[in-house]
Amino acid sequence: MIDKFVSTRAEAMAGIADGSVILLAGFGAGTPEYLVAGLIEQGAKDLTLVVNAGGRDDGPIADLLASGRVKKLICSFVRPASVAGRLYQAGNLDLEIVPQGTLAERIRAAGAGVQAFYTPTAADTLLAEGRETRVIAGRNCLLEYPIHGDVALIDAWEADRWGNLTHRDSARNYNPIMAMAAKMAIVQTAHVVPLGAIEPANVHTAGVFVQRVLHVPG
Amino acid sequence: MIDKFVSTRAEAMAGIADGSVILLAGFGAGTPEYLVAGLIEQGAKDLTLVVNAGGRDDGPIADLLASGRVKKLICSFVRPASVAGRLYQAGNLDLEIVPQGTLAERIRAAGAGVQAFYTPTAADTLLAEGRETRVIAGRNCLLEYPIHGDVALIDAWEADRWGNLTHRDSARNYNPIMAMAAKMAIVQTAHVVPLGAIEPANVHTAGVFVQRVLHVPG
Amino acid sequence: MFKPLDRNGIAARIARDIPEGWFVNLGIGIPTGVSDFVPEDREVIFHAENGVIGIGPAPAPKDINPYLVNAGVQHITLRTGGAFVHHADSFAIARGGHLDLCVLGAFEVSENGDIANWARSPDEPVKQVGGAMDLAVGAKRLWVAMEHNTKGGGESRIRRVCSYPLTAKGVVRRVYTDLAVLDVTPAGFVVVDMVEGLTFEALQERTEATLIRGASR
Amino acid sequence: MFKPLDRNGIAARIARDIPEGWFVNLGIGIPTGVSDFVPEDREVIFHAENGVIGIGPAPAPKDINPYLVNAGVQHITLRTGGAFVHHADSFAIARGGHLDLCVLGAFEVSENGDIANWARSPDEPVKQVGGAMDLAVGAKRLWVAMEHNTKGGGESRIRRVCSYPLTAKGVVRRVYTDLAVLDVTPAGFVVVDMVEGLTFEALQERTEATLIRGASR
Repeated sequence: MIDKFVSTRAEAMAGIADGSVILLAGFGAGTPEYLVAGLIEQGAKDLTLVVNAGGRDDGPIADLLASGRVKKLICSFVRPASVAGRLYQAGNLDLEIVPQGTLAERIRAAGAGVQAFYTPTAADTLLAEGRETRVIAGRNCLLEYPIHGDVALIDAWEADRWGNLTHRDSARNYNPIMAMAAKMAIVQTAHVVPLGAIEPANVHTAGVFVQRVLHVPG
Repeated sequence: MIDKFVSTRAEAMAGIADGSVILLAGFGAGTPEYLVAGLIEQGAKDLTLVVNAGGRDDGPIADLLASGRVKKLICSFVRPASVAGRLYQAGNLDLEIVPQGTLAERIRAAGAGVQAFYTPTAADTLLAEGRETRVIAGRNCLLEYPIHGDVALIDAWEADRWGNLTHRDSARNYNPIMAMAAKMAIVQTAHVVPLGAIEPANVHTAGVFVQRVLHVPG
Repeated sequence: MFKPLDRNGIAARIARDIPEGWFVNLGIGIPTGVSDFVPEDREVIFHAENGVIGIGPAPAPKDINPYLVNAGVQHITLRTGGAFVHHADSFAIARGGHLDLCVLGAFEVSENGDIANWARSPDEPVKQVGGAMDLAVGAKRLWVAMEHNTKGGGESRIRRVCSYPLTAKGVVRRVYTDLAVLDVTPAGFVVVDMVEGLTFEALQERTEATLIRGASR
Repeated sequence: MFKPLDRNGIAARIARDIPEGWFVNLGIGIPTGVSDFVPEDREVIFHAENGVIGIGPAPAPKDINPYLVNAGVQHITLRTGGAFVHHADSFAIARGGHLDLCVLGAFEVSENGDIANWARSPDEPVKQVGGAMDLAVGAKRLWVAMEHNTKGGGESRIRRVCSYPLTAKGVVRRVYTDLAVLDVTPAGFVVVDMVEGLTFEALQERTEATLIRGASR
């Protein structure tokens, strides 16, 4: 019987290696905060963190950055007055700024087996400096590569033992695409439901993309 | 008040120009057959038809091809013994064969604003002859371009007046991505539901991708 | 004598020009206020980058749903008929040309439609890009909402050429400022509208780029 | 004396090697039969290109659901826990490396793992590609199920080099034929298993490529 549930946070985070690329979902809502605390506890270091934004002075992203375990941050923006902003300006954090839609598309590309794609986003900006561009159908485009994760930290509203998930309201955001893009998608779910309880037509993230699920009642 | 419903098939098909690219959804299930009959009736010619496969000797795709209105067929396979196979062998139909996953991804790319992408699919095959390839991360890849539609013919199970849709079971297939990829997505729906009746988290094709809806009770 | 519009005034002026049925994304700053000025019975569908289609009015404090925020991470409601999608699908809407309109704030707009809205200098240590570059190139039409002149020096934000790093090239269709509404045309900025009491000459005085009189002026 | 496996025999042999928990796509032909030989209590999740995850057994005629077909357009059922996705998401599963296994039929397989399964000649007037090229390059592992020799001439389908147009290069991990199970290794085809009564020498005689004895032979 397939059963992707694990019973402890330590079990959920087991085996994350130093140097891993961590995809962290969430955008105001839908951040798996309990798993982020677990990652800090687990102790893997030299991580590359991929997340929508660099966070503020507190909260899970700030905590993870402040733990000193993150070597490189890939995100769409960083506030100068934030843990991330200060670490970067002090030379203690590598930073790759990616337009938010390109970030989402690069993550989706990793999940979908797309090896690279051209987008007009950022093609005529500073972010294109020194990079490969190409005019397609009259528009200047920038070549972008997929962002693969070793681990994705995922938030869900409901999960079954096959790892089928639903996400609540706008807490969906990066969760489905980050689960797709990582070798190991680790989920914290508010609710556990029996197999078949989620309508087959309304599964938001299919179990094929999920490796471990931890029940974290809300 | 936004209301995307039209009341007749003629109204649904109005304005389709000669030379249009028509995206026709469906794969065993989910083909909007009533709209295909409407397209034949409407009379637009020199069409490019984009569809999963070339069909057989009868059915909506065969009817459309037999009408003589299709100049070019883009699909993933054609049976030699079919209307499409015979038209092609007689020199009366242009044919572009695209691997099925690449076809789906090219359609999705058109809807998502991706200007081109690299895929390993078909890179080392006859289909790559004379085309641009590139080795990415050690894999030989083929450059593929989006397939934009002027019109998409879409099947739905439920629709509301904003054009939000659900699709039933495996009748979903190409419907959501073809709606995204066309300037004018025309939908035939089995059921009309009030706005709000489809759960916001479980809309399969959002109204932003839909232009006209015709109620065709099943 | 004339009175510049305040930020709400600019937002209200923009709202007047948005017809029923449009799908619209509103950037942070002045644009966010636009939705407040669209009458409830005019169905305009607002989109947020984080996957919300059909944003409704802000909730009363007691009705806050922690799972429902906009791209500025403010609590919102969902309109009847709204939908949720994931982040890549949400940006497919933005980048795939499905938004009838995006309204962004900006530092500067140039007469060929360039927009600069994410950095005041190429050397800024920390870049704050967000989703503006995606929206700017992807929406069917881009309008900019901003003050006509900078606060301190009173320098013109309506430029022959942008001096700040670009967000995107040649994409702005129209600019709404506290003084005027300007269309970006192949010939340059055309004045569509001005606040009452302002003359074309006085507007030109406050504008670095050369203005063109609109049909009604 | 030995008895070649029939098509069901090949399918059953493959089913033995599929562990619980794998996500599997089965091609048309012999592979389609594999699911019939996976015991019901072993949870293997079958995927179809048209967006079905978790295919169940064929329905009784009275239970046919016209909205539910597989990639061969046969009526199917959905297992409890199954899900539907659209075509691009379905091929994201196939192309993005999420299938533990794909089993395809083929005309030929070569010792470096090339597969030819879609055309018997480069000049075939009408091409029948379907989803095989996507599955062949995308799945974590590709197994092939086919007869060891051609029907008429008895020519070997296990080749040094494929003579038919390729579906994909260097992707086959293992071949199941009516005579043997062969692993594709950097050194060439290794014999993992043979039908009872068949000798290595007799198998080599029926095979164009040079075979290597497996550990147990």
